[in-house]
Amino acid sequence: MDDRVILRVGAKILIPFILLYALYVQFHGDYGPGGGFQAGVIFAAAFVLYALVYGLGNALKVLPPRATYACGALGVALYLGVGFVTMAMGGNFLDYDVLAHDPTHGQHYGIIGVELGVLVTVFGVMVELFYAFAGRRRLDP
Amino acid sequence: MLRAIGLGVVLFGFWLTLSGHYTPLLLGFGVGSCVLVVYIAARMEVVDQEGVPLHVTGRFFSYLPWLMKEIFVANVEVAKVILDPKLPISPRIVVFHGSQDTDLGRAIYANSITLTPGTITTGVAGHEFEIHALRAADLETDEQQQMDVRCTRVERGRRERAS
Amino acid sequence: MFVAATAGILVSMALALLRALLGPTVYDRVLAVNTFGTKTVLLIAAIGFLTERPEFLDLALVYALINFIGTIAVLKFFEYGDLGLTRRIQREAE
Amino acid sequence: MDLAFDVLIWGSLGLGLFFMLVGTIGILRMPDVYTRLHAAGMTDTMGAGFLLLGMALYTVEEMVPGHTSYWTVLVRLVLVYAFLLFTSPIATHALARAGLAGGVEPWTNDAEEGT
Repeated sequence: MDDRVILRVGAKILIPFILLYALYVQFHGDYGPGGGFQAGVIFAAAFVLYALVYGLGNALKVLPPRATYACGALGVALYLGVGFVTMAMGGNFLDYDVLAHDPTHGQHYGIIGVELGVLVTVFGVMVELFYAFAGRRRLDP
Repeated sequence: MLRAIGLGVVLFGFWLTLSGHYTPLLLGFGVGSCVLVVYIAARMEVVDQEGVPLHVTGRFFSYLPWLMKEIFVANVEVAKVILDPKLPISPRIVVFHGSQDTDLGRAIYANSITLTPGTITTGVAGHEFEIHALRAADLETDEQQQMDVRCTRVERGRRERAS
Repeated sequence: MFVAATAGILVSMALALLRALLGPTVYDRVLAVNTFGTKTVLLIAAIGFLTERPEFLDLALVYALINFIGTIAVLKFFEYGDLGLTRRIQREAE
Repeated sequence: MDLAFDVLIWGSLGLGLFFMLVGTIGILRMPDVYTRLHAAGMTDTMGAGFLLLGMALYTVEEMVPGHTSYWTVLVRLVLVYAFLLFTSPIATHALARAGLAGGVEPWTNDAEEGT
């Protein structure tokens, strides 16, 4: 008999909303407190909750360590990519103004791209750190 | 599949209430975010009867006012106990019988018990609810019976019988 | 009026910290830290209103979330000595 | 109108602080973890509830109706309370269960009462 009913049902209902809240924080960085770093942490927190309630095994099935490594690298690539695109378009590194005809829009798109990179990297590294800690056992059981 | 769409719609509603900025760009991000979250939720296998309990939502919200009233009454009771210089408590652990048939119903009942100060669910096994009570006298009231009946009603509606 | 609210919350936070210091078991401390967290959430909200910046409520929500997950994580560690394992679910899978 | 609103706001905030402080006193006075959990629950339910209700009333009084931030603030207050109501019993239950699993015996005064 599984007596973790309360935790399991609670986590099930909560997790999608936490994930969406993270993405809300991500995309509303312009208007309130928020941005890539915080969003990445909240997004990772949803996975941590999942791993705590359903066990590390299930979490590893949903998001294998290879995927977290990939996330860590992909985010940095995205960040650099935005930088190189601006250079290719004739500006300086991360000079967003050249991304669109109107510098304000250019700034906007550039920042969205860079913040997305931050989100992906922070998320990947956070989950990776959790996996590393969760795999360890306490010495005095 | 229907549940996944339902979850998506609920999440998009959540996004709209949070956002407050209705430009095409942000609405587009909202749709994208909802699709991503539903995909991850599906991978986590949390999109099911328990994870997306759309069938009980309406009944749950009609149960909520009664629960809030109970919570308030119980709070006043416990406040009196705490402020009493003699601290008149007689804590003990008892076992209740809950008539809920699904884990979702059990979770609602167990959380309702915990939310009303004076009783805490310490364990659930089938129809047995292990409860730590602050004062044994509080347990023999109609409210506890009523809470069980009302939670079961939330779980399966007034007329539906458990099959 | 939010000055009064903030002051009241701070007083009860201090009292909660006292319980965290007194213990005696680890569960008492976790309990104290958990209520301390709830009060922090309310403090953030009250300070948001005090400074006329209600965007602070977003932070309050995030803090409530982290507080909850943190409590669950600490309890899990003390129950199983491990963050990754769920004994019963694991046993079911086998 | 304004005065009535102010009284309501003060009343809500005051009630919230009252329940919160009583809950905290309970945490200090109660004899063991399980009984303290009952007191801690008061902070999460009514203490937070009335404080946030007071803030919501303040928002209704102060903000210009129709202005967007008016709604977003109210929505967030409701969300914070919903989140607290949702997670508080789960955390309390987890704490009680971990305590029992960890071998902390519940305190009783049955012996004193002679039952």
